Amino acid sequence: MANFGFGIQDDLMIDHDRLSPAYEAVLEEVPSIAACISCGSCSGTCVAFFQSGAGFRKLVMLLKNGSYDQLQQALDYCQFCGKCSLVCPRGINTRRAILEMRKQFKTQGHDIV
Amino acid sequence: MKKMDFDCVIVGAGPAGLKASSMLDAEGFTVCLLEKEKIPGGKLNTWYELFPHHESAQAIREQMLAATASQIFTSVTIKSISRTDSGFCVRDRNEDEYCAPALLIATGFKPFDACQKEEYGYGIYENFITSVDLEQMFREQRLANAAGEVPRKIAFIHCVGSRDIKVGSEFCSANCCITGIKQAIELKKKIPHLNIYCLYMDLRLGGRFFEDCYKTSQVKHKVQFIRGRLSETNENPDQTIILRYEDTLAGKPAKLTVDMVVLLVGMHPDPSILNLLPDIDEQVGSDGFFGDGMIDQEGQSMDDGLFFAGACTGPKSIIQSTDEASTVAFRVIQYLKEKLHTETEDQHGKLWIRHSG
Amino acid sequence: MRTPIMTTKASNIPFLWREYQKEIADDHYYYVRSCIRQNFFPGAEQILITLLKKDLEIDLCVDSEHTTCTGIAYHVDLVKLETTMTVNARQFALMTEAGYSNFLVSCVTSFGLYNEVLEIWEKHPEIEEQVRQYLLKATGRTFNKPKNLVHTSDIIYKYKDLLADKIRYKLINQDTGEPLRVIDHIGCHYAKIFPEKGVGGAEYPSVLSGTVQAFGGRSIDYPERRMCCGFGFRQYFLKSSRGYSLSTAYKKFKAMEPYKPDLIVANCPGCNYFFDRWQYVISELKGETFGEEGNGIPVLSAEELAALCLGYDPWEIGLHMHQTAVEPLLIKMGVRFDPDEKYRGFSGEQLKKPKIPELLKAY
Amino acid sequence: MTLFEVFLILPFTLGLLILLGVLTVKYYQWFRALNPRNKLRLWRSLSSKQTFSSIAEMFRECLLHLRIFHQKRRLWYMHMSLAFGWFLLIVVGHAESVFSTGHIISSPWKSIFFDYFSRNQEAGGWLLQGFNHGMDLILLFILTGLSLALYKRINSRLFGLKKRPIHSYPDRLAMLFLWFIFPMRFVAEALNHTFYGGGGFMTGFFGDLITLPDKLNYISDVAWIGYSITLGGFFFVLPWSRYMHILTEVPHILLKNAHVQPYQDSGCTEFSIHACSSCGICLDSCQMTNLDSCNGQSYYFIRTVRDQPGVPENRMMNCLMCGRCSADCPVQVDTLSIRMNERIRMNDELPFDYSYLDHVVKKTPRARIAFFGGCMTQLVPGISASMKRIFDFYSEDYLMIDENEAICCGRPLFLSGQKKAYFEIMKYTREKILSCKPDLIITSCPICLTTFRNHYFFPVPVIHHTQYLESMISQGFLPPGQSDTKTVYHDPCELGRYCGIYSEPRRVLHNIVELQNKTYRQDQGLCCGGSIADLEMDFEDKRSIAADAIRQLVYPDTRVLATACPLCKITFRTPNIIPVRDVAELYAEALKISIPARELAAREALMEN
Amino acid sequence: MEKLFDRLKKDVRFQHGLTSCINCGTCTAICPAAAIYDYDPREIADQLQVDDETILEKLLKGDDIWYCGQCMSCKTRCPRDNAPGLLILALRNLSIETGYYMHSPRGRQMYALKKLIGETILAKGYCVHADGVDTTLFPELGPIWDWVKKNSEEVYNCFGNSYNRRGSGVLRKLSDETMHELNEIFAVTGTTERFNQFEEDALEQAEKTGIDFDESILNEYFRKTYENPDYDDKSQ
Repeated sequence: MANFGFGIQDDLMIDHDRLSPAYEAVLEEVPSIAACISCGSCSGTCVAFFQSGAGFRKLVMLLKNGSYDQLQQALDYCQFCGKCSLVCPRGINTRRAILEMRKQFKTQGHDIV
Repeated sequence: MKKMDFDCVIVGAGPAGLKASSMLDAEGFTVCLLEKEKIPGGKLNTWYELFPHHESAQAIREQMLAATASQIFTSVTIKSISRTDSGFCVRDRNEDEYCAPALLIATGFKPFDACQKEEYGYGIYENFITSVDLEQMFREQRLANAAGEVPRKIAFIHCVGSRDIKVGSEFCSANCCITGIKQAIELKKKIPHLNIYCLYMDLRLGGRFFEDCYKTSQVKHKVQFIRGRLSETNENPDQTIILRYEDTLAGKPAKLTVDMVVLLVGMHPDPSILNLLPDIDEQVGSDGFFGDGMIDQEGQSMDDGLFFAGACTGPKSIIQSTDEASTVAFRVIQYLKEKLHTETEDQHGKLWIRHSG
Repeated sequence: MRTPIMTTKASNIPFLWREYQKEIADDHYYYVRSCIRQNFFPGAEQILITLLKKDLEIDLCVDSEHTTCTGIAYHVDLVKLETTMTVNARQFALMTEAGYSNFLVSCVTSFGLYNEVLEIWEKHPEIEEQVRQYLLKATGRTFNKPKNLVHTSDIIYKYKDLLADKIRYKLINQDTGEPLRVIDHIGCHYAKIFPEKGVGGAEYPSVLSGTVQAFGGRSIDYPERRMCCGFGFRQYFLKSSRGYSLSTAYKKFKAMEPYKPDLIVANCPGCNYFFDRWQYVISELKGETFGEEGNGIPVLSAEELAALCLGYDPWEIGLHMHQTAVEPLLIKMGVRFDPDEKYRGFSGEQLKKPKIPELLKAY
Repeated sequence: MTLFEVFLILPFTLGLLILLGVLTVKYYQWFRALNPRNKLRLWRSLSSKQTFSSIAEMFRECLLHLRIFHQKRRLWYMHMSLAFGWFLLIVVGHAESVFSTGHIISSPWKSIFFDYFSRNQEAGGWLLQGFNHGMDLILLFILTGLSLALYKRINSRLFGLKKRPIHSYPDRLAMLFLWFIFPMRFVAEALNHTFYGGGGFMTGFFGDLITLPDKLNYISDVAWIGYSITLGGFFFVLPWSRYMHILTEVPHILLKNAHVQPYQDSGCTEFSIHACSSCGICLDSCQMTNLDSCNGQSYYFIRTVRDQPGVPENRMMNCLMCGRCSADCPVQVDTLSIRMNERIRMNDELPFDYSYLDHVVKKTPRARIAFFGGCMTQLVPGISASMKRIFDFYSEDYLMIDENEAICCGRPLFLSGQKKAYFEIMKYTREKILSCKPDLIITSCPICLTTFRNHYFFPVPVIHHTQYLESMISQGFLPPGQSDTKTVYHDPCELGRYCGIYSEPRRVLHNIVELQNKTYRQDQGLCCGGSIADLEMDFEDKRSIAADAIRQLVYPDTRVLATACPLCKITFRTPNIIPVRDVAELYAEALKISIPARELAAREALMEN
Repeated sequence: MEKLFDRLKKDVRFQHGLTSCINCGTCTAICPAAAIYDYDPREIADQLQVDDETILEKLLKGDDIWYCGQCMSCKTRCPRDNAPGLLILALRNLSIETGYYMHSPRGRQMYALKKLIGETILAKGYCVHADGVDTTLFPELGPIWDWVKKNSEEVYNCFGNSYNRRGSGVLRKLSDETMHELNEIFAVTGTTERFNQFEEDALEQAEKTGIDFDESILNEYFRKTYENPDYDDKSQ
C-alpha cells in the first residue's frame, strides 16, 4: 500500500453504547456507586490525587466509560486511607468499591473490554 | 350577547385559577372562571402523575374542582379586555361580557415548541417525543416508539428551550429536571429492563424531596446521568437515534444510540393573552412572564385591580402556583373589601346584602 | 415603589430556521473567484459564468484584477485581521468602481469571511473607518459595502425552478427510473457562522437539497451530515496533521456508505476537492472504495451539477479533472458524452492519459 | 466376658478409639503447621513454670468457666454444670470402680458402666453407698444444667443473650447425642435399680417407682446399650463438631500462655478456631448484631473458617475489628488475627504502585517532637490546630510532619488485607517521619499509633497526644482553665483495646472538665462504627451504630462527648445528637491565655533589662 | 508591559467569541479536532473566563490552541452564543505577537505555512497556485494532478485562455499594479513585518537545533516542521 506520510487516526470519541463489564461487576458488589453525583469532594481530599489526578469520582467515570488503562494506573496509586468515603456527601462505600476494582483488574487484567 | 357582573373574573381555570376562586368564594364573593379549553383543570389534564410523590394528577384536579363553588365558563375565547370605571370587562368571541372590579390572570405557561430546536430533530425524526407527549403516553398506557415496539434504551434531554439564547429563552424553567427524573422512574417501573440515560448540565432540584427522587432514580432504578448538553442528533437507517454530546466530566466528545429520545421542554410564557391586556408592556418582565419577580409584591399592580397568579408569573411547580394563587387571592379580597367599602358610601344596601350573603 | 420592567422579547415568537429564506438579488453581480476552485475545478468557475450569462441572462461583472480574499491565510493565522479586512475592502472597492452593489462569491471560505468582516464593521464602525484609512493609504481606493452578498449556490437555488424547466437530464437513474440518491454537503462557513446568511439556516440548509430535489434527485439525510469535511486549514496544509483532514472525511464516508449514494454535491470548493481526493487516498491506504464496483462516489459542485443537467459537455465543465471518475454517474443519468474527448487539450491535440490509481477506477 | 457385654461396650469403645485416632492425627498436623519461631516459644513456656499457671487456667476455664461467671451467671451455670459435672462423673466414677474392684488400673468401661458390672453384688458397706449417692448427686447436677440448655433453645434472653446462635448440622447432631447421654445414663441406672437394686438416692427412688415383672429385665440391658450408643455416637461426631473445643482448649491455653498468636500461623489458627466453643457470647458483644444485615460476627466467621475452605467475602470484611468479641471471649480466641489471616489470604496480591512517593519524602528541619496527624486528622483540623496551640504554649520544638503533604500510615491497607502494599507505604511514611530526627513522635490518630507500635519499630518513643497532655499535667503544668462542662469520654477501640490507653485521657479530662465516666471497665469500650476495618457496611448502618453507641454512652445532662480519635469524632458527628470534641481541643480551650509561654518569657527578659 | 489579558480583550474576535461559558460541552461534542486530538474547546473557553495571566500564558505557549480546524461548528451550537473558533484565532494571533508560538512545536509550523501560502499570495495574488503545489508536497493530489501539471498550459487554457497571462480566465496573471497594491496593503497592515518575524524566529530555532536553513522553499528546516513538528522533542 502507498505511503502518504499521514494516515487515518482512530476516533477518541467516547462510545456510551459500549457496555463496561467491569462497571457492572463492581456495581453488583457495591450498589452505592450508582449514587455518585461527581461532586469531586473525593478528589479534593485524596492524598494520592496530586499524582493520580483521579479522585474516586473519576475512577467511577473511567470505569463507566471503559477506559481501563487509565483507570488501572490511577487505581494503583490509591493509598486506601478512606478519606473519600468520609467526605462523600452520598455516603458511598468508596474503599470497598476501589478494592473491588483492584480485584477486577487483578483477575481480568487489561484484556477486559 | 349578555353582560354578567361578578366581584372577580379569573382568566384560566388551572391549578392557580381554581385555588384562587375557591378562596374567594369562601369569602362570599361571586367569582367566574374563564377557561379556553373544553374542560377546566388546565395542565392537570395533561399530566399523569405529579412529582415528587407520584400523586395522580386527575385526583388533584377533582379535589380542586370540588373545592370551588365558582361559575366556570369553558371553551371561552377572549376577544378583548377593557378597563372600565368600575373595573374590567372581558369580552369573548360570542360577545358575552364578564365584568368585575377585579381581574385575576392565571393563564399559566406554554410548553416550549421543541421544533424550534432543530438540531435536536423533533418533528423531523419519528422517535423524538417531548416530556408532554410522554405524559400523554402514560395516561393512554401505551409506551412505544414510532415502530410500535417497547423501547430498550431511552435518553432524557434536559434544558430543551431553557437557558438557550438561540431560542430566545435565557431563563431556567426550574421544573424540567425533576419532571425528567420523575418520568424516568415511572418508565422504569413500567418497563423494568429499560436503560435510561439523562443528559444534563446542572441538576436543579431545589424542591422538597426532589433530591430523594434523584437518589432513588440512581440507586434503585439505575438511571444513568451523563453530564453534557446534547449537541446534535442523527437518525440511523433502523430509526434509532445517535446523540452527539460531550461527556464534560471526561472532557471528550461522546455518542450514544437510543431507541427513543424524550426532550424535557421548558416552560415558556403564553403570548396569547399578552396583546389583550391594557398597558401590557410594563406588566411583563424581560423573560416574557408577567410581573417583576420582586419580593416586594407591591410590584404587582395592587392599585388598579389587575392581578396575576400561577405559572404566568414565571416557571412554577403546581404547589408553588397554588401557593401564589392563595396569597394573591388574599390580596384580591383586601382589594375588593376596600373598593366595595368606598362604593357603599353612596349605596348602603350593597354592602349589607353582600355581607349577609 | 414600583420598579420599571423591560418590555417583552420579540424572540419569544416561534420561528423555524428550515423555512428561512435569505435575500438574494435578481441581477447585476460582481463576481469574485475562488483560489482552490480555479486550481482544481476550473471548469466549474468558467461554466458558472456561461450559466449565469447565457441561461439566466444575468448581468455579471467578471473582473480580472481582484485578488484572493486571503481567507486561507487568515484561517491559518498567517495574515492579521486588519490585512484580511483591507484586502476584502479592496475587492469591495473594485466592485464599487465597476458600479455594482451585489457581490457574488464562488468560495465558501471567502463567503464566510466577507460576512464576518461586514459583521465586524457593523458592530465596530471605528474598525471600518480604520480599514478605510489603510486602504486609502495603500491603494488610494475607497469603497461602498455591498448591498447583497451571495454565494454562487444561492443563485442556483434561487433560479432552481427556472433551470429545472430547461434541464435535459434529470437526476434520475435511467435504468431503474429511481431518483438518484444525493448526499448534499454544505461548506461549514456557508451558514454555521451566520445562520441568517444561508438558505434554511445552519442546521438544515436547503440551498443544495432544494436544488437537488428540483432537479429530480432525492437528497438523503445521514449521520454526520453536518460534520465538517475536515479541511481544517492548517491541519490540512501541514503534512504532519493531514491525518486530521483524512480521518474526518473518512468518518463521513463511513456514515454515508449504508445509504448507497450515487452522488455527492457540495457548494464549497474545498469540500469538493477533499471528497474527490480523499476517496483516492483511502483506496490507496485501506484498499477501500465507497461507490459501486470500485468506482467511488462522484463529487460535483452545485455549478457542475446544474451545468451537467442543462446538458453541457462534461469535459467542458472540466469533470475530467476529478480524480474520482464521473462516468458511472453520466451513464446512470444517461448523459451523452464522448470518452475520447476526455483528455483533449486546448490546442486540440490528444494528451497522454494520466496514470491509473491502484484500486480506484478511472476511465 | 459375655457376648452381650461385648455388644454393650462396643459402641462406646469404638467411638472413643475413633475419637482418639482422629484427634492424634489432627493435633499432629496442626502442630507441624506451627511456624518454627512459635514452636520454640511453646517449648520454652512448657519447660518454664508457666506450665503450672496454664494447668491452673485449664481447671479454671475448661471446667469452672470463671470468665463466663463474670459475665453471665445463668449461662455460666449451664456451661459449668455440664463441663465440670461430667468431669466429676468420670473422676468419681473411676474412683468408685477402683474402690469396688480393688485394682487401680481398670478398663474404662468398668467405671462408665459401673452399675451394670456391679450387678448382683450386694451393697458393699456405707462407702459404696456414699459413692452411689455422690454419683447420683453429680448426675442431678448435670441434668439441671442440661435442662437449662434445653430451655436456652426456647428463650436465650434468660441467659442474657440477645441472639441465639444458629448452629450448623454436625453441631446439632452432636448436641443431640450430648443431650441424650445423661438422660440415658439416668434411665439405665434407674432400670438397673428396678431389677437389680443398687444405685443412689435419685436413681433408687425413680427405680422403685417403676414396677415391672422380672422377665422384662432385658429392658435395662437395652437402656445400657442405648447409653453406650449415645456415648459412642457423641465421640464419633465430636471431631467434626464444635465440641472439639472440649479437648482443644487445653493446647490452646498452652499456646496462648506461650504468647503464640494465630496471626500468619496456620497451626495456631487451627488450634484457636477449634478451641472456640461457639457459646455465642461474641454475638452479644458485637455491636453489629443489632443490624439485621450483618452475619459477620466472630461466631459465624470462625465457624465458616472451621467448616468450609473459602470464607465468603462479606462475612470476612463485614467487621469493625473493634476487638470487643475477643475481649469478651471466654476462651480468649484471637478472632482479630484469624480474620486478618483470611483477609490477607484474599487481598494480598492486589496491584499497587507507590513509587510516586519518592517525591513526597524530602528533608525536613530538625525538631524534637514530630507530630503526625494522619489522614483522618486532616479532616478534623481542630485537633492539629489545638495541638499547635498547646505546643506553642509549652514552647515545644515541634514539627507538623504531614501538614502540607499527607501520607497514609498504611493501616487501612493492612486491615483490608493488602499486606504487601502496606509495607511498601510504611517504608515511605517511616522515612518521612524520621526525616526530622525527632526525639519523640506524637500522633493524634490511634489508628496510626497502633501501626507505629506494631510494625514501624521507631528508634524513638511513639505516644498519643493524650499521653503527652497527661505527662504535661503530671509534670505540674496544669492548664489554667477549668470548665464545668459535663463531659463523657469515649474510648476509641484502637486507643483502648489495641494500645491499652484508658487512664491518661481520663486524667487529662478530669483536670479540665467535669468528667462523668471516670470509672471504666477495661476492654468494654464501644465502637463508634466508623472503623476503617469494615469494608461492607453502608453509611446508614455506620450511622445507626454511632447513634446507638452515643445513646449508651451519654447521660441526660451530658453536654459534650469527648474522644481522642479523629475518626470517632467524624463518625459521632453523623447522627448529630451531641457535640463531639477531641481531648486536645478541650485542652486547648482550657489554655485560655492566647500568648504562648515563649513570648511571655521573652517579655519578662525585656522587663529585666 | 501590558497585561496579556488586556491585549487579548482588545481583539474583536475575543469580544465576539466569549460572553460567558456554562460548560455544557455542545462545542466539543461536534468538534472534529476533539475527536482526533486530546483537545477540548469547552475547556479553553472556560479557562478564558477568568483573567488569569498564568493560565493564558500556558495556553499561548501550549499545543492546544493549534489543534482547531476552524470549521466554526461550535459557533452554531453554543447556547450562550460564544464561538470558541474565534477565541482560537484571537489566541493564536496573540501567541504570534508575543512570540510564545515558538514554544510549541505546532506553533513553530507557522514558518512552513508562511513558505507554502504566504509567499504564494505575495508572488501571485492567490492563496494556492498550481505552480506551487505538486504531488511531492501533496501526494493526495493524485495521478490526475501529475497529468494536469504536465500539460498545465493545455488544460487550464480551456477555461478562459489566460493561464499565467493577462486576461479574465482562471489562474490569470494579475497586473503588476494589483500585486503592488497587495504588497502595500500587507506592509501597511503589518503582515509583511509578521512574515519577517516568522523567518527570523525560524532561523534562530534552526540554529538552536542545528538544522540546515536557507532561503529555498524546501530547506531541511521547512521539511522537518512541515512533516513532523515533534522532530526535536523526540530527543528530550
